[in-house]
Amino acid sequence: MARGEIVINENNCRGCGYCQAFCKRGCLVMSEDKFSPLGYILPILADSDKCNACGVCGQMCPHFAIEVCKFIEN
Amino acid sequence: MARGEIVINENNCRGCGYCQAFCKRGCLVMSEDKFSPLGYILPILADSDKCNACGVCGQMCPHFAIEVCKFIEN
Amino acid sequence: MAEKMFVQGNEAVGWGALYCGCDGFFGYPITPQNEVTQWFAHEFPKRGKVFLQSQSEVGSINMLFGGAAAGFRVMTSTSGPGWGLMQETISHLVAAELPCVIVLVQRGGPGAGSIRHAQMDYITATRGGGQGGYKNIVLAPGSVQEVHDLIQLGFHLADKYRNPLVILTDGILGQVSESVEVKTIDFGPLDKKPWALRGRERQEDGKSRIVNSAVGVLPLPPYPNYISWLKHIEEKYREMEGSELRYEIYQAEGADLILVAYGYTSRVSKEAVNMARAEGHKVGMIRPITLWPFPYSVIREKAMLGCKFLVVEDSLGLLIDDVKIGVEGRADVHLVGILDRHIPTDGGMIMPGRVFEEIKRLL
Amino acid sequence: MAEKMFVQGNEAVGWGALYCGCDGFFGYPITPQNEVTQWFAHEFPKRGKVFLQSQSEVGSINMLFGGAAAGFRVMTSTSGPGWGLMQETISHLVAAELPCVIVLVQRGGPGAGSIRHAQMDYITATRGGGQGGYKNIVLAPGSVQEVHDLIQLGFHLADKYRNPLVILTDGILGQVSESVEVKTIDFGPLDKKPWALRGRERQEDGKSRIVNSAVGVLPLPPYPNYISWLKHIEEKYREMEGSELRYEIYQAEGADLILVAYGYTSRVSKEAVNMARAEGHKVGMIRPITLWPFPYSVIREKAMLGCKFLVVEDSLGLLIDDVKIGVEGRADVHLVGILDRHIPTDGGMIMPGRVFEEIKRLL
Amino acid sequence: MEEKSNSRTDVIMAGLGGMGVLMAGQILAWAALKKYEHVSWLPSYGVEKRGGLCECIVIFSDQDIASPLIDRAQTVVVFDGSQLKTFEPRVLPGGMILVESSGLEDEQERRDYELVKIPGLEIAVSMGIRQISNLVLLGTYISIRGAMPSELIEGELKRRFGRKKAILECNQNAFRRGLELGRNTKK
Amino acid sequence: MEEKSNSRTDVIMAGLGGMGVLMAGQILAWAALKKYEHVSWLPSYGVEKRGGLCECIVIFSDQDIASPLIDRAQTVVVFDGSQLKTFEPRVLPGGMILVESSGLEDEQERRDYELVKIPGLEIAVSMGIRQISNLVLLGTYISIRGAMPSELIEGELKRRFGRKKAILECNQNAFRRGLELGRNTKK
Amino acid sequence: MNKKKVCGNPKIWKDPPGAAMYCPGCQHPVIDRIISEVLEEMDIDGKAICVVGVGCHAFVQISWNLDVLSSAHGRALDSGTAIKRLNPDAIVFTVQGDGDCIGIGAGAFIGAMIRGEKITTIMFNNTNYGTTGGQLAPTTLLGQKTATTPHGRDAALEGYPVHTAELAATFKGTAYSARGSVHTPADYQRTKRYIKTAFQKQIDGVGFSFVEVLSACPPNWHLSPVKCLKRIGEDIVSEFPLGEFKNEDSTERLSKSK
Amino acid sequence: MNKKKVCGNPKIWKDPPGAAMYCPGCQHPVIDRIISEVLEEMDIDGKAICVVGVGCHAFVQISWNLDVLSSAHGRALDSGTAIKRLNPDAIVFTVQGDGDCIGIGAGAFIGAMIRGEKITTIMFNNTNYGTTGGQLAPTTLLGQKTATTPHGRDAALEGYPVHTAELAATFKGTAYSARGSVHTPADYQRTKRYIKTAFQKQIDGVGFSFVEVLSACPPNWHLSPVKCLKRIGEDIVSEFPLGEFKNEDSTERLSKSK
Ligand SMILES: Cc1ncc(C[n+]2csc(CCOP(=O)(O)OP(=O)(O)O)c2C)c(N)n1
Ligand SMILES: Cc1ncc(C[n+]2csc(CCOP(=O)(O)OP(=O)(O)O)c2C)c(N)n1
Ligand code: SF4
Ligand code: SF4
Ligand code: SF4
Ligand code: SF4
Repeated sequence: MARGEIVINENNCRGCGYCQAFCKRGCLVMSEDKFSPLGYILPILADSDKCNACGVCGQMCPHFAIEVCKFIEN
Repeated sequence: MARGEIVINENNCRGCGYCQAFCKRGCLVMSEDKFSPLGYILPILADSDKCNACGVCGQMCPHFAIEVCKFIEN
Repeated sequence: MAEKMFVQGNEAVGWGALYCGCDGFFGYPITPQNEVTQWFAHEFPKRGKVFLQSQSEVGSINMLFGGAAAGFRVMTSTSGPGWGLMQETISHLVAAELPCVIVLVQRGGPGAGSIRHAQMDYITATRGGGQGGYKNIVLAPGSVQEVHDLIQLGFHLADKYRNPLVILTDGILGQVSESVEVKTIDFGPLDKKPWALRGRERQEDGKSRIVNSAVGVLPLPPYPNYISWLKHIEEKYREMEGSELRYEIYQAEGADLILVAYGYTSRVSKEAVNMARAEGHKVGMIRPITLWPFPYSVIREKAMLGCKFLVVEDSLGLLIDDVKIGVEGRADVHLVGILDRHIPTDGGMIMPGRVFEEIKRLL
Repeated sequence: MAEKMFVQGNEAVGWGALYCGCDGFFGYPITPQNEVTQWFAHEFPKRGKVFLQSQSEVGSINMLFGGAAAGFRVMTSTSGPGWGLMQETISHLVAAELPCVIVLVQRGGPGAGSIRHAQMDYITATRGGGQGGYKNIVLAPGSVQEVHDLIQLGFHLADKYRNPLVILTDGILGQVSESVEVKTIDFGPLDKKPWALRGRERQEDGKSRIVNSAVGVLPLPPYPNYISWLKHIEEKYREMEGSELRYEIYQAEGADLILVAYGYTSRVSKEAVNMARAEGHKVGMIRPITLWPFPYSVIREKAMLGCKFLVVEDSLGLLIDDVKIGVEGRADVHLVGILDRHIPTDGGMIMPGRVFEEIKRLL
Repeated sequence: MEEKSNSRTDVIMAGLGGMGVLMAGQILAWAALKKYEHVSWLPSYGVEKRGGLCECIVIFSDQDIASPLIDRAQTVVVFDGSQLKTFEPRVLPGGMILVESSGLEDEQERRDYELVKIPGLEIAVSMGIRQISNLVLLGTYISIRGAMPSELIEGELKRRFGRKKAILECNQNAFRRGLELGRNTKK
Repeated sequence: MEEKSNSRTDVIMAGLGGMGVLMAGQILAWAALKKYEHVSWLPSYGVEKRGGLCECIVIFSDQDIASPLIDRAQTVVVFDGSQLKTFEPRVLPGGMILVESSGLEDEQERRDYELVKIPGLEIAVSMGIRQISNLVLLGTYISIRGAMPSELIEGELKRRFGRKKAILECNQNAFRRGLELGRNTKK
Repeated sequence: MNKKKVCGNPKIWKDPPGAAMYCPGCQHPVIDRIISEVLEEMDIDGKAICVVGVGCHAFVQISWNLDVLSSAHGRALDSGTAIKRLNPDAIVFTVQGDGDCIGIGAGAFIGAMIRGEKITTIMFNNTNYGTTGGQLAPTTLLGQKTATTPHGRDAALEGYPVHTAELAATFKGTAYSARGSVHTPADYQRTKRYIKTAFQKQIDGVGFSFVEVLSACPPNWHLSPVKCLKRIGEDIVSEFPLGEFKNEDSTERLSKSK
Repeated sequence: MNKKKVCGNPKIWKDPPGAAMYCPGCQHPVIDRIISEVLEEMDIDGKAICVVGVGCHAFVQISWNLDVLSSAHGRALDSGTAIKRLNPDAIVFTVQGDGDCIGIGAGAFIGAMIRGEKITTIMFNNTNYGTTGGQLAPTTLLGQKTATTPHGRDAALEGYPVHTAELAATFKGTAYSARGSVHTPADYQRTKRYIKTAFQKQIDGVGFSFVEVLSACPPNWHLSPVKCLKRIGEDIVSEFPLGEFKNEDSTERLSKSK
C-alpha cells in the first residue's frame, strides 16, 4: 500500500526520464502520449501503491517537477 | 705559475663581488679604491699567478665583464 | 575560380579567410559568433591549417600576437566581453606593428548586456579601446558577400600597413544567410614580411629580429627613441586616411535627407530609402565601408548643400558623433537608435518601418 | 581636521582615499603608479582596512566588482597595459551599476610604450574602452592638492550615480611633490546602498539581492527587459551631464587665444599663459576638471566670440577632438602635442617655453 | 540550374523555439536558390532554450534584396496556434496568415488579410511523429501561395536528408500531406 | 613655523642616476617648506638603473607656482662634470650654473650666465665617502645663492637622518664643507 | 493520516524557479538543490553571498533566495575574494562551470588558491562549454566530440583533460578538495557531504575549499538524459575519480600558518 | 704558447650587451648565459624563437642574436603557442619571471600545460617583481619583506609561496619539469643539464618542458650580492628544493598519446 504521494508539476517537467530511471519500485514510468504544455513527454504514476516515499525521484529530478509526501499515521 | 689570463672589462663590471666569492684560489679580490666609469668598485687581480683558468669567475659574473683564457703550450 | 554558396554571415568569415590564405584562427566561444569559431574548427585542420581554441580571449589575441610576429596570416573573432578582454593586446599589436584581422560580431552591451545583435562597439573599434590611443582600419560589411570580400581586403590592408584590422559585423549580419560568390580576390603584391620572426637562420640576411611593443623602454631599430617611433606611427595613420577611405553612396543625389548607417542597419536603411523614394521623397544614404578612416569629407560636402542627416545605428548613439564632426554644425543630425527597436522577438531590432516613419517626420 | 603635508601626487591618492572612508584598495604593480599601491600596502592594513595585491589587473578590477557589489568603497590604480586589461570589467561595472574609483596614472602608449608620463588614454577614459559603449565620469586633477580632493569627490559621485569613476592623472602629476591640506571633505549625505549584497539576513527588508551585468540575458528588477534598462542608463548619463560639469577658467576674459589642457600640461599651460600675459598678449586657458561630461558649451561660447584655440596635450591629439566638437568649425584649433616634447631627460615632456613659442606663432 | 524567375516573394515563419520553424524556413530558402538570383534567410530568437518566441524571414527575388529584415510580409506562417495575436501585425494588408489550428484561441483582429487555419500538428501526430508538423505547414504554404514549384522543395529535402532514408521519407510524406491539404483548402 | 618669505627661487639639480641628485633636491624642498607657502619638487629620470640622465626641479615661493615644470631656472646645479653641455641650456640668462669639477671637460658655451666649478667629489672622497658629494654641492649652492638660511637645511637633515646618527653626521659635515666652500668661492 | 513533505522545493528556492532555462536532463539544478539543502541544514543561507560565473550554471541566480553576484566570465573568485576580505563574516561561495573555473578562470583560480582565500568553490563539470553550444573545455575527455573538436579531442592537439580537484589539492592554501557526482542517489548523498565539509572549512577559516561535481549535459553530449548518467558512471568517473583529495585539519593548520 | 678562450661572451651574445640594464649582482644574465651555451651546444640557436615576458628578465632581448618576441605581461606562452603551432620546426621557448609566469601569467601557463604545447619555458624566480621595485610575488617566501608586504609575507593574508616546478609536473601535458639555481658553480652546471634536457623534450615532441631557476635580486632583497647567494643556498632552496620533478620518457609517452 502506498506510503507516500507523488505530485508532478507538469509545467516544470521536461521529460528527461530520470524519475523512471531512479524509481526502483517502478512507480513512475514515462508515458508515450502525455505531453506537457511545452511539448515534453510526461511521466505517469504507473503504480502509486508501491511508493514508499523515499523521495529519490524528487531529489534527482533536475526540473523541480516532483513533490513527494509521506503519509504519517497519527 | 699562471695557467691562464683574466681580462676584466671595466665598463661592464658593476662591483658585485661574485668573482672574488667564487675564485677559490684568491686570484680576484675587490679593490677598495678602484672605480669603474659608472662608479662601481672594481675587482683586481691579486695574484694572477695562481689562476688555473677554470673560468668560473667569468661564468658567474652576471655582467659579462670577465674573459678568461687558458695558455696552451704547443 | 568562383564558387556560389548560400551561407550565413558568420560562415562567410571563414570562406573569405580561407580564400585569401589565412594560416591560422585562434578563438574562444562567445555568442553570437560561435558559428565563426566552429567553421574554422571544422574546415581548417583538414586543410592543414591551424585552428586552436584558446583558454580565453586574452589567450586568442596573444596568440595572434605570436602568429603575426612569426609572419603568418592570423585572425580571431569575438563579441561583447571578449572584445573588452582583447583591448590590452590590440594596443600591443599596434605598437609592435603586427598585422592581423579581428572580427567583431557586435552584441548588446554594456557589460554582458545581451547575447543578441547590436552596434555598440563603434568607438572602441574606431578609436582604440586599449591603452595609449591608436587606430585600426575598421571595415564594416553590409552583406554576406561583403563579409567574404572585406575579410580578404582586411588581410591585405593589415599586411600592407603592418597594423591590426577590425571587421565590424553584428549578430544579425552574422545570422543572415545570403548567396555568396566565394573566390580569391587579388589586391596586388605585398612584401614578404622581412621583419617577421622565423629563426635567425631562415632570415634572408641571416640577421636576427626583435619584435616588441615597448619602444619607449627598449628602443627598436630603426627608431632611435620613443618620439621618433610615434612620429612614424602617426605618419602611417595619415597615409591610411589618405588612401583607404571607402564608402557607398545610395540615391543621395539632390537628397533633402541623408541616412548614414553601416552593417545590418544599412540594409534596413536601404529598404527605408526605397520606401521613401517610392513615395517621392528625396532621401538617400551614405554607407561608410571604412569606419576608420571615416568619410568626413563626403558628409561635409553634403552638409554644405543643406540637407539633414539621420543616423540609423543600433546603439545609444556612437556613429552619430562622427557624423556630427563631419557636418561641423551645418546641419541637424538625428538618430534612430537602440531605443527605437521594434520587438518582434526577444530584444528586438530596428525595422525599416520605424526608419521610414522617422524619415517622414523629418521631411 | 586638516593636516598639511608635502607629498607626491601618487601618495595624495592614498590620503584622499583614507580621508573619505575608502574601505579597500586592490592593485597590481605597474610604473608609474607603484607609489600608489605601496602607499596603500603601508597605510591601510594597520588601520584595519583592506589592501590586497591582486594577481593581475584583471584580478584588481574584478575585485572591485565584488567589493563594490558588497557595498564597500573600493578602488584601484593602474597605468598603460593594466588599463587595457581592465576594460572588459569596467564595462561590467557600468552595466551592474557598481560604484568605485579607478585611478589611471597615464604613461606613454600604445602597447607597453614608455614607462614614463603621457596623456594618451583620454578617449578610453571618457568614452569607455570596453565593450558596448558606456560612460564614466572622469575627473582630471591639476595639482597634488586636487588629486587629494578629487579622489573624495570621485567616491561621492560614484556612489551617487552608482557608476565607476575614473581619476585621470599622469606620470608627472604622480611624481611631483607639493604641499597638500589633508582633510575630509563633506559632499552631503548619500543613501546606504540598499541594493548591496550583504547576505539576506542583514538586509533591512530581509529580501535577497541580485547584482548582474547581463540584463539582456537575465532581466534584473526593476527593469523588465534590456531596452528599459538601457533607457535608465541613458537617463543617468543625461543627469550627470546636467549636474556634474566642472572646469576652471583662467585669464580667458577677452582672450584672442585660449589654451585647453588638463593634468600636468594644464600647469605648463598656466605658466605659458603667464609668460604671454607678461608680454601683453591676450591669452587665457580653459581647464576641464570633468573630462566627461565635457564643457562643450563653455568652449562653444568662447568660439562664438571669435578666439582661436590651442590644445596642449601630451599625446598625438585626443582631447583636441572634444574641443573641435565644441567649436563646431567656428574657430581654428591647434595642438601642442607629444611630438613637441622637449627632451631634458629620457623621453621628454612638453615645456612651458614650447607652448609660449606656439602662442606667439598663433597670435 | 533552372531559369531564374522574375518576381519577389517574402514570408515570415514564426512560432516557439523547438518547433522546427527555422528549419522550415531554411528548406524554403535553399529550394529558392535554384530559381532565384537573390535569396535571404534571417532567423531571430531569444535566450530561452525552448519555448521562446522565434521567427525567420525568407525572401527570394530576382532583384537585389535591400533588407533581409522586413516589418511585414506577404505571408506569415504561424507554427503555434497560441501565437496568432503576436504575429498578426506582421502580415501586409491583402496578405495571408497560415496558422496552426492546434492551440489557436485568438480571434482574428485585422480584417485586411486572409486567415487560413491548418491542422498541421494533428496530421503530424496522426503520422506518428509530432516533430514534422513544420513540413506539413510548409507544404500547405507552398501549395496555397504557389510560392515555387513543389519539386524544388522535394529536391532540397533530398539534398538535405538524402543519406538518412527514414528521415527523408517521413519529411517527404509530411510535406506531401501539406501540399494536399493546401490544394483542398485553396479552392 | 617661521614667518613666510616673499620671493621665488627655482633651481634645477641635474646629473646621472645614482648620484643623489634627487635626494639633494628633496632635502632642499622639505627645508623650504618651513619658510614658503608654496613648494614643488619634480623629478625626472629615464629607464636605466644607473648612469642615465636625471634631474629634479625645485621651486619655492610665497605665491602660487603655476608650473612645477620649467624650461630654465635661476640656478642649475650639475652634479656630474661630464654633463655641463647637456644642462647648459637650462639656465636663465643672468643665472648661474654650479658644476662638479670632476669629469668636467666641456667648455662654457653661453656667456650670459655665471659658471662656478665645485670640487665636490674631491672633498667627499677626502672625507672618505664618495656618496656625499651631493651634500657638498647642496651646501655650496645654499651659501653662494643664499637661497635660504642654512639652518633650514640642517633642520631637515636632522628630521630625515635623526635616528641614524652616523649618517646624519657625515651628511652634516659634507653640507658644512659645502657651505664653507661657497663662502670662499662667493667673494 | 497526515502528510509530511519528504521532497519538494528547498526553502531558499524561489517560485517560479528559473529551471525553465535548463535543457531536459541537465543536472546543474540537481547540484543547486544539494547546495540549497546544505546551506539550509547548516543554517548559513542568511549570511551567504554567492558569486556565479558565466554559463548555464549561472541560471541559478534567479532561483535562489540568496544574495547573488553574477561575475565576469572566469572571475568569480576575484570578486568573491574582495567580498570575503571586506566582509569576513559572510559565507562566500562561487558556483562555476568547468570552463569558467579552470578554462578562462584559471588565473583567478590559481591566484585565490595561492593566497589561500577563505572561500568555497563548487565547480560544475559537464566536460564542455554548455551555454555556447558544447565546445571543447579543458575537462573534455579524450575522443569526446564537441562543437570545436568534430573528430573528438586528440591529445596531440588539444592535450589531456585537466583534473581540477586533484590540482586544487596541491596548493598549500587549499584546505579541502573533493570530486562528487549526482548520477546516482548514493552519489547525491556523498556529494552533499563533500559540500558540507567544504563550507565547514570556510567557517573554520582553514583555507580555500573546493568541490568539483560531475554534471550531465544531454544536448551537447548528443545523448538522451538517461544515457548521459550511464556515461558518467562508466567513462567519466574512470577519467575523473570520485572522492576527497585533501582534507586539511583545521587546528593543526592554523597553528602552522605563521 | 697560445691562448684559448675558456670563458667569454657566448657566440650568440651581441656586443655591447644589454647587461647595463641590470642591477649589480642580478643573476638573470647568468641564466641567460646558460641558455646561450645550451642553444649553441645543441646547435639550435639558428632556429630558435624566444618569447620573453615583461620584467627584468626581458632585457635579454637586446643582447641575444636570436629572433625574439617581447610579449604582453604574462602572455608569452600564448604567443609562443601560436608560433610553434604555425611553425612546428622552430624551437620555441619562453623566458619569464616568476611574476610574469605564475602571477599574471597563470592563465596562459595552465592553458599551455593543459594543451601540452611543445614549448620550453625557463622561469627566472627571484621571489619578487624585480622591475617595478620588488613587490610581493606568488613565490615570495613567508616573512619576506617586499614593497607591498612591509612586515613580511603573512600566510594568513597572502598565502603560501607557490611551487611552480612541482605544479607544472602535475600536468599530463608536461614532459619535463625541474628547478635549478646558479648560486654555486656546481648548480650552474646542474641547471645547464636541466635546460638542455628541457630543450631535448621539445625536439622529441614529448610535451611541454619547464625549468625554474632561482635568481638573486640584490636591491629588492636589500642584501649585498654575495649575501644574496647565501640566502639562496640557505633559506630559498629549503623552501624551493632543487632537482627534477618530472622526466617523461618520450617513446612511451608518444604511444600513449592517442
Ligand atoms: C569573456 C567572455 N567570453 C566568452 C563568453 C561566452 N560564454 C558564456 S558562457 C560560456 C561557457 C561556459 O561554460 P562553462 O563554464 O563550462 O559552464 P556551463 O555553461 O557548461 O555551465 C562562454 C564561453 C563570455 N560570456 N564572456
Ligand atoms: C599588464 C601589465 N601589468 C603590469 C606591468 C608592469 N610590470 C612590468 S614588469 C613587472 C613585474 C615583473 O616581475 P617578474 O615577472 O617577476 O620579473 P622580474 O622583473 O623579477 O624579472 C610588472 C608588474 C606590465 N608591464 N603590464
Ligand atoms: S525527472 Fe522530473 S523532469 Fe524528468 S521526467 Fe521525471 S518529472 Fe519530468
Ligand atoms: S663578478 Fe663581474 S661584475 Fe661582479 S665584481 Fe666581478 S667582474 Fe665585476
Ligand atoms: S546546455 Fe548543458 S549545461 Fe546548459 S542547460 Fe543545457 S544541459 Fe545544462
Ligand atoms: S631589479 Fe632585481 S631582477 Fe631586476 S635587474 Fe635589478 S636585480 Fe635584476
